[in-house]
Amino acid sequence: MAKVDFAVPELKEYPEIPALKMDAMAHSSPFKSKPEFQGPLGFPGELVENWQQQAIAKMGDLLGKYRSLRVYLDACVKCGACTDKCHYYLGTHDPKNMPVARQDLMRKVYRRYFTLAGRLFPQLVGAQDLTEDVLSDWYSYYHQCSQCRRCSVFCPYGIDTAEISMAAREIMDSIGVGQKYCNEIIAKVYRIGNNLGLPGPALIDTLEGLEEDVYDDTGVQVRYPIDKAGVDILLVTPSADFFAEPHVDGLIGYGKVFHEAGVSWTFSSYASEAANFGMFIGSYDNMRRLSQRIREAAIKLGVKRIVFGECGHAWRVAYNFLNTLAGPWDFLDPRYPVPQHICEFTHELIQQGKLNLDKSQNDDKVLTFHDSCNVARASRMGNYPGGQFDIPRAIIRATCNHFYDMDEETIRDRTFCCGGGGGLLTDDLMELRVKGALPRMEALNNVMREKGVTHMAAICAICKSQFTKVLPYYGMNMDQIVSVHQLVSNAIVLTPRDDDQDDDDDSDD
Amino acid sequence: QPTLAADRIGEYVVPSSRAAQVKQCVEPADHMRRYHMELIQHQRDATVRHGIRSTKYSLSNCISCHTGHTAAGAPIAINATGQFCNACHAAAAVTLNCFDCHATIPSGEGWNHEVAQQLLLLPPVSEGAE
Amino acid sequence: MKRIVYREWRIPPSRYWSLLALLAAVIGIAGLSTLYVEHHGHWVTGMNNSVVWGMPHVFAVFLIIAASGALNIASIGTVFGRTVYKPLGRLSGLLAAGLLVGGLLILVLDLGRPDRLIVAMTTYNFSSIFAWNIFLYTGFLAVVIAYLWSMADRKGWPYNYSIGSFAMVWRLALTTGTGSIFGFLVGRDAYDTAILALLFVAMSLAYGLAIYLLVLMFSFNEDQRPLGEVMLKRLKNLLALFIMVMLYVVLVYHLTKLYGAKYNDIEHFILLGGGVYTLMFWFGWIIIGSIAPLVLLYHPDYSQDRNWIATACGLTIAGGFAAMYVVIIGSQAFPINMFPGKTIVAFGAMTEGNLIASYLPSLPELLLGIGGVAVALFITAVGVRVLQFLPESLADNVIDPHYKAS
Amino acid sequence: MSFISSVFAYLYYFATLVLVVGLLNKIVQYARTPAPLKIPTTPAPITRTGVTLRMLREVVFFESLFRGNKWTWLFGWIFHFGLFLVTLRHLRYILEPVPVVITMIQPFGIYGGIAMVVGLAGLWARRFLVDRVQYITARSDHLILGLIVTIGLTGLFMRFFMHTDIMQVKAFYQGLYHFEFHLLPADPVLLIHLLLVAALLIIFPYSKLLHAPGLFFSPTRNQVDNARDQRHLAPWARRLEQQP
Amino acid sequence: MTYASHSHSSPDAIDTPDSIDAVDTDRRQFLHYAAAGVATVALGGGAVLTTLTATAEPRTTPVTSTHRWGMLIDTTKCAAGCDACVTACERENGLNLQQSPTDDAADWADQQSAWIRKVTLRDNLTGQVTQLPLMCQHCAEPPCVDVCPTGASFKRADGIVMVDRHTCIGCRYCMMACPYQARSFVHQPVAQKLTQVPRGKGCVESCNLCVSRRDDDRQTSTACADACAASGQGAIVFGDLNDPNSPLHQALAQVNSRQIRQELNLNTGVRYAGL
Ligand code: HEC
Ligand code: HEC
Ligand code: HEC
Ligand code: HEM
Ligand code: HEM
Ligand code: SF4
Ligand code: SF4
Ligand code: SF4
Ligand code: SF4
Ligand code: SF4
Ligand code: SF4
Repeated sequence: MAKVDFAVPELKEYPEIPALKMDAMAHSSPFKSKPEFQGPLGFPGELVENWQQQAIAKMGDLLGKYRSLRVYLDACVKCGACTDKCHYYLGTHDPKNMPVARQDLMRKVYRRYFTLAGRLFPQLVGAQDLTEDVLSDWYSYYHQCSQCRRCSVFCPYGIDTAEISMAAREIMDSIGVGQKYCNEIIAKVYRIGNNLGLPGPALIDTLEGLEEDVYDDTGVQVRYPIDKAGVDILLVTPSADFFAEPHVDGLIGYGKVFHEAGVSWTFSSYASEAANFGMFIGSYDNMRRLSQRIREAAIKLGVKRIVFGECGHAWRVAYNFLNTLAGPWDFLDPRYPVPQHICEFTHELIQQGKLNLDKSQNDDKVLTFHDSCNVARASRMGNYPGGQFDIPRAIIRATCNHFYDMDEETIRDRTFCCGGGGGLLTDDLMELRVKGALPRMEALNNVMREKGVTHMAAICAICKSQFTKVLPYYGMNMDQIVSVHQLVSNAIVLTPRDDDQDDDDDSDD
Repeated sequence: QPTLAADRIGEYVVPSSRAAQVKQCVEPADHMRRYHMELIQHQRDATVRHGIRSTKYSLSNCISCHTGHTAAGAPIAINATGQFCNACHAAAAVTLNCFDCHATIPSGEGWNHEVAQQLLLLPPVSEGAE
Repeated sequence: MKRIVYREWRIPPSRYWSLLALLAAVIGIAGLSTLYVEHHGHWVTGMNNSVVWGMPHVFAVFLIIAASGALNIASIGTVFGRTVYKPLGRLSGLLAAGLLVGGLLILVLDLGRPDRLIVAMTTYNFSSIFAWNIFLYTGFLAVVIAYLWSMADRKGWPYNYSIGSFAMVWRLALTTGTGSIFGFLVGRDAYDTAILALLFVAMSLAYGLAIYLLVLMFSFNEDQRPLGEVMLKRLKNLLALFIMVMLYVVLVYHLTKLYGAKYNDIEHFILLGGGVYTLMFWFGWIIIGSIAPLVLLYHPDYSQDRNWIATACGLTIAGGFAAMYVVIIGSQAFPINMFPGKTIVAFGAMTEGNLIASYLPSLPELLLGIGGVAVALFITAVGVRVLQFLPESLADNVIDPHYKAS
Repeated sequence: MSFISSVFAYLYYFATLVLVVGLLNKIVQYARTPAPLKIPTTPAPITRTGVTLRMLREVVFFESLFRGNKWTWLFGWIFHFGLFLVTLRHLRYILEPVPVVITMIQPFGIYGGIAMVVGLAGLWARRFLVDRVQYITARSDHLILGLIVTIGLTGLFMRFFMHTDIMQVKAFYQGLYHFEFHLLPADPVLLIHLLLVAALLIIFPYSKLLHAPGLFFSPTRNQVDNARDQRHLAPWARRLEQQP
Repeated sequence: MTYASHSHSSPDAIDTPDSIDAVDTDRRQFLHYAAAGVATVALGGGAVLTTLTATAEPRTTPVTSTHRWGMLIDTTKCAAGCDACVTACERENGLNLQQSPTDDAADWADQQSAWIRKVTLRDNLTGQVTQLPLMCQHCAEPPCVDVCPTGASFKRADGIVMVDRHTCIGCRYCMMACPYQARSFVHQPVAQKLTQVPRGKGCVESCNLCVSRRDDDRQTSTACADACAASGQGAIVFGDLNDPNSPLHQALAQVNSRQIRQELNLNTGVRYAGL
């Protein structure tokens, strides 16, 4: 891997809107996907012969299928409100990382081929043919968008650059220009069941190990069942939860919560992945195929409810798309929303007083919370708008004594992406990831200095992985990032059960 | 085939007003249409501030000349619906507050009124004759 | 120094919208009553050719001087360098702007011809203190906005001190100007003294702060933000100080008036024989509006209790209205002393025994005045919700880094 | 003069046609294009009424823009509000009888005209002064701003300096309803004003001015956040579902 | 512009029974003066083609400070129970067309417009009762003009203080400022008005020395003065303070007169004798 040398940006006390630095990130683009990863997703292996026509045709196809694309390519007035909102622009200073400029990469092609003005007066309206240079720009800059939707919040028309970069990626895929990281992973899910390519037996191993660890720690037998049919709940969680730090601490927490709730539950080795990378490449088909695995698993295991673990993008697909892609869910228990977030589950228990939480267990930490972008801006928890902000915070407050929010401009729906979302969590984009994390790092740095914050909790696998990687670049510690359910796990006072001594007999009703 | 319709200046002059019998306004009607507000505004300041009571652009004079009359010869308020001022202003969505204060028919004593008196003595113009 | 973190006011939407709806309803009613007055003419109010300024002016003048007083908090922070007051600056500016707009709106809507507002904005008579006041008021708004900008935008920080000082000068000019509206009326005995301007400055400090404190306590309470004892104690003591200053100026005012023999009659009227006005003066302004709050603010127990502090603020404000009523209406009700040594037996339609002009506020004018208050609060409520005016916390350890819990 | 009047008459028929057909075409296109997935930008309202309110706030107050950029918001809002008032005021030329509200709004329309130009000036200045905005500005952006500013300035010029014969202008437009061609006043300023307005009407459906209808069709703003309660399926996605 | 107060004649002169004659003299002088005035003013403005006034023309040139209009009111002549001047003013200016919008007579008394008031005074020491009409004093240094924010209150070059009701916003500050309570606010819509005296709701008005008469050189007096003379009292003498030959000037020379609230130094155009 060719390591690029780059300067880690300096953390400032107040966010600054940088001056433009032309083409600062033109060199940044991820590895291209190989034919063997393209095939299983239904994409051509490499750049097709008549790629221009095909790309335009695909674009026309998408324009007819997605109102978002159609409207957003027309509606932008170049007001500039979004220009300083993207963390990649703030971190890299590259003007093409301003959301509107990113859209314009596609808009100029759209204008050229699909609008009267662009056909007649290309210069006047900034229309341009789809040339190789343009394609290379596309590849580069549409892979510098983490689809975090921060730009959409501030755009007067809600123009969502994520929609456009998804479309761009789909168009590129359709002519054989795919991104290695995403496509390889999707192929892996199709083959094995999860992003990390952990086969069933490996999972079982890991989970048994966890059960022992927890037992050693607490003296209480907490179960982490997998592929157990006839239980109430199917827990779908990002595969990182199975072994990476700090993810796995969260997973331990889920188990403890279920244990306390006294419900029966299971993982599925077939649907052992919550994340759905089909969204990143904007492919409805692939997103649907991935989602269907969950449906199949739920039917096969005969569960009554589906709960998702801590993962931002996964939760977006689950909350907003699952019903569309893999519904209807009429065979599940209608008393519960489908799916539910583990935080919703835990929060409800806390409210009902069913969890015995000892806050002092987290007294070694002063916490803040990172709203993961897809949870904050593309989904919800609970039964009112904004529940996704309050519920995780409520859980944190219930599990620890010291909590401070970061700057208001950098949290809730204005939260900054961790810098690694949208299929960019790959080492070949390290420079982008580090620079893109700048706004979040600044806000974190400020609360660390002013409020003495030591740890940042998150509910997204990508955020956690990204921060573990990136924090050290900014002189912080990789273990400053924690899972929310890790806090729960620490604080929870487990109730011993009869079967604690009795390893194998779990007689659930 | 649409044709260019003739556009008549002076079409708003009320037939039963004295103006109907006079050939011209105090300025060419085309100019009056565009600038009457400025003329009377200017006159207004001249009168109030400097005591100039010339009648050429005076509002009372406009009213004297442009008020319509009933068949019986009684003057009709100039801002009444369809009357001279109102006909245009309703169409042009202009609201005047002039007539909060200014008499809408010539009335009262004094030299202004003498002008009005003389106008009143004129035989009312029969309706429709134009 | 620690950064002060400001946050939008985030009380639950239902509460927020009900608050706005309530204020909007009050404003709406005021709007309707204004239309009513404009349609019928001012005969439906209590005002007449003797008492030409009534309830609307009581409210308007009160709000305008309170606006100046509300900005005083920001001045203390910026100009006098009392950093403890800095976090209060933004709200102070917002409240000042709101109060001023509320007051001006009342004034404008009470005009005989509000439709000619544009005339007032475009033709000026520069010998009129009133015309200067139009500049002072609109300028005040501009200055406050610049001031807020210099407090909120980092680019503005370097200018904060200069803008702040300018704002303070402007503020004093504004209150002085408002006082002079009355002070320059040589024809009326109750006015005609420069001390009136001073009195207005003193009143503005007290009333502005009282309103500020109430708003601060309410908004912090609703949003569950910490408002520490240290801050509250400072503000409370400041309020007490301002009330005493005001009392002192009132004393001086009446002493100077009593000194000049020609003012004996009006002094007698206000202080002794003026019926409702005397009552308003002693009971409203002095006892309820000054002494009682002072007692509360210095009482060893009551002064520790937030409810009593709020009550003190409320009383001060009530006293303020009484004060305005006495100053504005009382002084007009007393007949002009045109013929020294002679008693007016008949004055046109007014005949003997009826020479004290009658004035009874009517409902529409009262509603208009209340509407102005609602406008001020409405602006404030919207402002704190959409922009970052309120500091996140005024807890003792936040405002004072050296604070130690004892 | 009668020649010019005829030219304008035909021009306005044409411009109106382009505007109406072009705009309808776009609106139908937007309405027909499905939004296959639920993508409201959250926190989004969870009821239809809530969405209507959100949309209303966006249209009336430019809420998102307010959060996004205060200066742009300020000028943008001043411009649009001014434009709105001016448009209402202009209804007097094309409506007979003139509704009472339109009559009452007249004086405000003039301030609206001034505000509109001030707002545009601010917006235009930004295109030169802010490097980011300069970067994203195309020639057409300047052109549209220039067009509207000129319309505004000629209008104001007529209002304050060179009055035109409004009755005749009105007669001209009233005449167009019945294919009667009336004369336009022979005022160059008026003719420029009207010419540019016609240009504006023509480019409307083919330019970024589509933001006005576009906003109403923006899925991130007009969708209800109820994905878990109601299955949302686009027609083409349903077809996908039927072929296994 | 200043001029000395005249105090040549003794106060007793005022009470002499031949004061009626004095009025007659005044009248004659008035007429004489008027004739001269008409003769000296050019009859310009022939440009108006619709002119219907065949004889003298109203003024076509701006007023100048050549004149300063004023009055002398001899309170000793003002009769108890008489209010002819008030009635005349009301008729002249259409104030008699005012209609009470309210049933409350006391309220209406306070709210209706009064350009001139009949005032009765009793001396605190002697108990002597004095009658006088009180209207705008046409101050040379008018406080009402100083305070008016829009400049609607103004002083014409010929000394008449009046309100330009096109720019008056109805703020009533001038009423606060006037030391004589000479101004009225129109509290109700005006249904009937005279062509010559437009007046309407929401503006302030006051005596304007019958201004439209002033701009017509055929007119030499005010309605109130005429009425007082006609009633036989002749307590009001109207004229030009600047013209040493004017009857007003001569009358001032004969009686001891003063300004009301002289201490304010407003240099009023209306002077009172016998006060
Ligand atoms: C001698 C009587 C007379 C007086 C006085 C007079 N006008 Fe006219 N006015 C006329 C006549 C006659 C016409 C029609 C002229 C024509 O048809 O060319 C007219 C036409 C007009 C028109 C154009 C109406 C139309 O239908 O096009 C306006 C506007 C107008 N007058 C306003 C005024 C104003 C304002 C004043 C006062 C300053 C005034 N007039 C004074 C006689 C008069
Ligand atoms: C509140 C009352 C009021 C309103 C409203 C008003 N005027 Fe007047 N106007 C007056 C008075 C009073 C005079 C007479 C002043 C005088 O006699 O010196 C006058 C005089 C005039 C004169 C000079 C006298 C004449 O007859 O020519 C003109 C012209 C005039 N006004 C025009 C207008 C116009 C135009 C409007 C409406 C836009 C208007 N006025 C609205 C009160 C008013
Ligand atoms: C030919 C039609 C016509 C007639 C007749 C007419 N007006 Fe107008 N007037 C207009 C138009 C059109 C305007 C509005 C111009 C504008 O809105 O810019 C106007 C405006 C005015 C204004 C200015 C109003 C304002 O608020 O700016 C005054 C004053 C006025 N007219 C007085 C009169 C009077 C008085 C008469 C009757 C004697 C009269 N007009 C008759 C067409 C007419
Ligand atoms: C529903 C109605 C409309 C809404 C909600 C709306 C909203 C907006 C918003 C939020 C902006 C961005 C901020 C700005 O730059 O001002 C904008 C820009 C703009 N709008 Fe509108 N608009 C509407 C109608 C119109 C119409 C009818 C026009 C036509 C004349 C128009 C012309 C413009 C122009 C020219 C700009 C770009 C300004 C620039 O270049 O900076 N808008 N609009
Ligand atoms: C059918 C189309 C239009 C017609 C017939 C028209 C006509 C006119 C006329 C006659 C005036 C002069 C008003 C006066 O003298 O009082 C005017 C003013 C004005 N026009 Fe237009 N106009 C049209 C469209 C527009 C549009 C689309 C805009 C803005 C984008 C606009 C902006 C203005 C402005 C700002 C003024 C000055 C303020 C005012 O008087 O309202 N006009 N217009
Ligand atoms: S979606 Fe996020 S990453 Fe993409 S352009 Fe917008 S702000 Fe930048
Ligand atoms: S905020 Fe929206 S309309 Fe404005 S430039 Fe960005 S994408 Fe375009
Ligand atoms: S008319 Fe003459 S006598 Fe009668 S009240 Fe008037 S001034 Fe006095
Ligand atoms: S008497 Fe009053 S209204 Fe008259 S000029 Fe003097 S101050 Fe003005
Ligand atoms: S009421 Fe009219 S004349 Fe009097 S001060 Fe106000 S604006 Fe001037
Ligand atoms: S001078 Fe004329 S206006 Fe003045 S009081 Fe006498 S009659 Fe009335």
